[in-house]
Amino acid sequence: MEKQLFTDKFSYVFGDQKFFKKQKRIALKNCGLIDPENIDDYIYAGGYTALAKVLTEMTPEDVVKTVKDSGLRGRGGAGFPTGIKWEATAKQQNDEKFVVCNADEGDPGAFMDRSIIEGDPHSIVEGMAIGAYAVGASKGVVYLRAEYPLAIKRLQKAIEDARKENLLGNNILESNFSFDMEIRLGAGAFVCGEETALMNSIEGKRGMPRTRPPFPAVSGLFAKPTLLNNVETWANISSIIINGAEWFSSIGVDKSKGTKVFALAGKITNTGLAEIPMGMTLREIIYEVGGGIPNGKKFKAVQTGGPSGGCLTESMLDTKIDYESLTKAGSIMGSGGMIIIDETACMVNIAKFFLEFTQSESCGKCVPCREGIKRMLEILTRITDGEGKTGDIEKLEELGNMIKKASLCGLGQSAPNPVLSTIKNFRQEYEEHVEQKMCRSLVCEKLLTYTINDKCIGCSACRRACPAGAIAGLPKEPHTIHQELCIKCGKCYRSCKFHAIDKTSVAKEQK
Amino acid sequence: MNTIKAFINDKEYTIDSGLTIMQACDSIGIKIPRLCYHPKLSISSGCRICIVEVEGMRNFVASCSYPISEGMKIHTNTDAVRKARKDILELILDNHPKDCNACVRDEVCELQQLASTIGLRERKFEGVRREKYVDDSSPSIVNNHEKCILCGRCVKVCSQIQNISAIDYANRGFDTVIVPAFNDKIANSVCTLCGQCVNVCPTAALTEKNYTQDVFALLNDKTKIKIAQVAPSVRVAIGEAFGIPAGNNMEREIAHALKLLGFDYVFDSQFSADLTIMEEASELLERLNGKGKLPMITSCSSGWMKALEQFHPDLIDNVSTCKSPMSMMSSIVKTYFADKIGRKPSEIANVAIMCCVAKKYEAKRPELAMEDGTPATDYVITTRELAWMIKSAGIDFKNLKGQDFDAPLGLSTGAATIFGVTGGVMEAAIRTAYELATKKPLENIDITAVRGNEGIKEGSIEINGKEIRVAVASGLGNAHKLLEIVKKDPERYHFIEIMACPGGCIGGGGQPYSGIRDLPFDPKLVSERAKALYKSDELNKIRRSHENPAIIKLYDEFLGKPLGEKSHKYLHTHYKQKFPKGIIRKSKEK
Amino acid sequence: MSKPLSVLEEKRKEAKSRLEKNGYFSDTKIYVGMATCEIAAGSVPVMEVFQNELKNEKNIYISQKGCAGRCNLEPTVEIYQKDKEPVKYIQVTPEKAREIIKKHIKSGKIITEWVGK
Amino acid sequence: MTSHIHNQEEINKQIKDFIAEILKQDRPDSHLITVLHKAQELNGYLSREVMDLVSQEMNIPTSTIWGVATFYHYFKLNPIGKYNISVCMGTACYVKGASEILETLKEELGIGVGETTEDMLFSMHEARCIGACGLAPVAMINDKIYGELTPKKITDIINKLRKEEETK
Repeated sequence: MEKQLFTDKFSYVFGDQKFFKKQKRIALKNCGLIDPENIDDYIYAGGYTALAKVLTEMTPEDVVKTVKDSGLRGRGGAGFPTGIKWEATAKQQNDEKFVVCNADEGDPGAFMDRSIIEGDPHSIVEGMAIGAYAVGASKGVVYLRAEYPLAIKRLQKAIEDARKENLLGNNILESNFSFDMEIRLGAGAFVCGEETALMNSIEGKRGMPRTRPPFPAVSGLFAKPTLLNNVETWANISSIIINGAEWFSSIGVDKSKGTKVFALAGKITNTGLAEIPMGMTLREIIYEVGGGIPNGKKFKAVQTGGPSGGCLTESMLDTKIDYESLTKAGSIMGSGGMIIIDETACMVNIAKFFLEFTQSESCGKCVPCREGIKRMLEILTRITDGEGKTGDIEKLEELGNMIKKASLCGLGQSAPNPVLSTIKNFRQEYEEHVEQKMCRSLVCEKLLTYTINDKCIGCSACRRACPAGAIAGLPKEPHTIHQELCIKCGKCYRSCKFHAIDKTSVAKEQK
Repeated sequence: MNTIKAFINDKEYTIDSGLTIMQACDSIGIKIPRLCYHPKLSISSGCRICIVEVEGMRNFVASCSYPISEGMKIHTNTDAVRKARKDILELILDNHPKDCNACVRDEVCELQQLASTIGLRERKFEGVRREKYVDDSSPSIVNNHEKCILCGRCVKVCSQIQNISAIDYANRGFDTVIVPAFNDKIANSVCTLCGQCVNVCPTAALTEKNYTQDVFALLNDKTKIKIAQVAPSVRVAIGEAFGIPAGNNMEREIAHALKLLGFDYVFDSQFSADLTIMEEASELLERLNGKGKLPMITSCSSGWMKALEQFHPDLIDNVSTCKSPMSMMSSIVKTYFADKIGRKPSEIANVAIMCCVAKKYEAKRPELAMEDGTPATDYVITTRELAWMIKSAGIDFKNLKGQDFDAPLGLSTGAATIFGVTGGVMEAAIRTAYELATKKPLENIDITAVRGNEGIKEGSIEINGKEIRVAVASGLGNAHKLLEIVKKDPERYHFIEIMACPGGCIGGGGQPYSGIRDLPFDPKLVSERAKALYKSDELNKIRRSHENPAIIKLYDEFLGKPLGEKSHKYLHTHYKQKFPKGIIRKSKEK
Repeated sequence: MSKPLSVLEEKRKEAKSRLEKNGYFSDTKIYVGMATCEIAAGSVPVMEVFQNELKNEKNIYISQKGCAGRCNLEPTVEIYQKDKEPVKYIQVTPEKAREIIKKHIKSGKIITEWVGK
Repeated sequence: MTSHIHNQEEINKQIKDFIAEILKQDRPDSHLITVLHKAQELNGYLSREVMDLVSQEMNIPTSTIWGVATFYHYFKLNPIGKYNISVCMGTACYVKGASEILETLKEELGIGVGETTEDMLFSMHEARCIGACGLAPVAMINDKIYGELTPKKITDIINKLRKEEETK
């Protein structure tokens, strides 16, 4: 097969030069180009060649070596070298081993896994079959979110079709290798994206993480050696086998090879999925692939890595996208969520949003995460409610740093990141909230003052909406808000159809 | 055994390989603070109190689960670790009531002790707390959610040791609670009230239902004759609550203390244990002769009886109809003894001091009530509760002269003493059954096959040329395992003893918190208690129940003969299936 | 032994002939985005329009496809015609679909204002 | 009412049959979540009776089942309304005003998150990202996704559904 790749095909098919030209599509190579429910389409496009190739001309050791040499790292979040996992699992002596696909895509705002399974499900089946061959597993499990009914349906069909074509099952393609797989559904728990929690969930238990060691490669699913990779990682495998380790490692930078799919969301012109080669800068992806910030607003921050990640500022836009650089800048690669935040957003509020998420998703097993994140959230809530006290920011830092170092699993170990990184980069905004009771972005309702401007036509909608009876005015005459009665609920603002209510936030006198 | 070299706090040590960091540190005399860890239960590493620093690792490491390896450099006491432990403990305490002085576990609380060890001196965080919710639906166990720190020991002991799974974690994150299925009350659950969860709980989240105030009130009631009875295993454990080393038999001090508390008569449940043996051995012989189902299973453990009704209703006919020694005593006191002192049963109040919380439930079983419907046993208090009452009444327990139990229901044999330990009922029953059946003395009355700490034991004895096969299980998890075998092979055994608590009554759910500096329900401790009971048996001149002169007299004067009409009326009972039906998880094969 | 590869080659031939039978190699191919996001944006009725209005046409192949990643432009429809550059229509509605059939498919006139750049 | 009872028997039978198939496989306990999904699909939510049935059929203690059912958001322990509204609270939606949508719904329906209106018409839940970020903010009502919502748009949708019900 030709090494000249898929990307050109995308800009050819879709036009959209700006969006596609800088991308390099490996994991998404078929997404949007083939019929995902037709195995013939996949096979005709070159599918399953990689599987046939390893079964024909490669030993399991060759396959492990290729993956190792390629420099591929886990695309689910932590970025652990994939080949090392494969090697460790292959090394185990056991009559039963598993390969598992983590498709419990949980980061709010990331949906590349869904897109891959919906657009190219056979790439996962093929990748896992190759992995199983390499490590000596005969069973595979895809742990898939129940909230993705279409992905479930398509993957199920792909598995059944592959069985019919003897691409799964006994003696695949008339070789000695036998492998089959099944789908297990998640049930809505973010923590199940953590590999040990995920395995507990597959075992039918509460999705609470296990302590490590033992690592899954030694004792994983049903206490058997288990190779666990995420969807995007598995989707890279067939291309690596076809094109070779050298080809893959020629893409990207230093310790981060290949590409990464990002879900661009938030205040950005081109929302969507983009697969970019490692080493591209944040600026390139935001302003070129993503088309910049819409509505003439100013860029404020970019949040990467989902609820485990951090917020990076304007001055960091030339950071290269690779595991090490992002970590150094104070965020993480994570699973590839990229939320662009413009000047209308309050960073304290953003941090609170992420912390609310992790707090409600904490499994409750370990104390730092269960109790500590709750306390952090309480502190953040009082800060955004205008009740912050001097010393609160320091308490957030103390708790945050302890939780990072003492929690049992990755969820707790990374949950404080959005708070810590916003404190680091936007400390002044925090201080304004705490000391001056002010939210410059006009987001934190309790810190706002609502006033009625001269656009008011006296329709009384706001007066009726106000639960505190704080608005007075005769019909058809401009109304006024009695500040001492106002409880800052914002209902008047939402009820006004004439833009007659202004929100302001000014520094209060320091106490 | 292989060894490795590792550095702990900058000193090099040679350590057995295969240990966790915590075990390794224990072995060199450094006890890392810990909370959720329990050596008999699976490790969850949830509390994070036992964290240490390991060079080269980004995060702290939970020492309870992390294996030590060659060349590892471990620091157990750095500023960072100490500070993090303090923060973690504070987070636990922030979600816990601040009413230590008003708490039943004041001074015997592991959490309180830990706070002192860690040196928590300021409180920085605070915030909302778990909702107040007290489940006191059962007569035995109270679950106070507010005090729960979610360490999970109770869940594990209930599922891993007892295989009952009455409680589990529900909800998640900050809303996590430990509850019976469907948030039901304990009384409506499959809980057998064995109280092992109480034993392992580090706080007052799970406690026995406390009846000490009722008993104090009773003792001040001049209209009642107040009668106490004391279970065998109470006497070898209560000392621990007063700082006396485990393994001392304090029966004379207990009898003395109870008198000082105001009881009119202090009797011994060992007397009724002898009585139980008379009835049970006779019942066994009857069944061996074809009257009734085999194998016969003992019925003196109240937790086991509730487990029978909910988990093994198909075995109800196999269980001896004998009441427990406690209930036999209460029954005899309110009939035979009441007659003797010329009082009406209603004028008498029975207080049983037991090692057990399930006995509180047994006392309230309607089928054990007197003819007028009042309970035979008015109150049951645990060893712990009695210890507190003694302290509260200002009695100098350690320095008491001691006195005997009152006659006639205070006299007992060595066979009765060993009721408190797993295998003891079996051993006592064999001693009597053999001699009743063969009319010959049993040569060696120490039946060692049924002694020892193993969860399941078996043995056999020849009676009149017939091999009688027996088995003993302690801990309900082991009981389930044994009964699984019995259900597959009903002929395998003739007689089975089952005790709900691991180790038997000495490991009961009402025993003193076994020294908060050590571990609750420490296996070593249980064997110390057992040794003390066997020693008392050995020292007793009479070691066969049927040789107890007071028992012989009781039959002469009142009961007639074992299994006679009066025995049936006062000493036997019946059981029936109860719901919800329990599920026994199959023991993992392969 | 080159077995698995040759077995797969056979399968590929079979796949091709099945595709051929289903009209895969028609002169006009229409791909409608049918991922969750596309469906959320309204691609199901768009698909129905193409299927219903073109069901009697020969030499036209209609297929679903996954998401190419351009969320804010969905639903998208690509039209491939022999010897011509593919055309991508964005934010297609059933009404637009009917127009596309009328003007583009049947009369060869690309509706440039609906084409994504 | 008899039809209801009959229906429940039918549901129970289907659950039992489903479990019987599961029990033939390796490690049947591991299928608990699969079974609960099926039970919820058939019964609408996980009632106590249904969980009891699963417990007896699979030989798994009820406390374990309760622990699992309460751990996962997906399992509903109470009957839900005819229209089950999931407001996406993913980051993209949040940044684009999902909380305003949620507030509007709370006011409009008079219920909180996880609750159902008295007329059993609407239930409201927060959802994790449902993967329609391009249309943020979005909400899902039963299987249908509504995108680019505004407070007014969501109010209109609710009123439309109410009207449909009235005319039925």
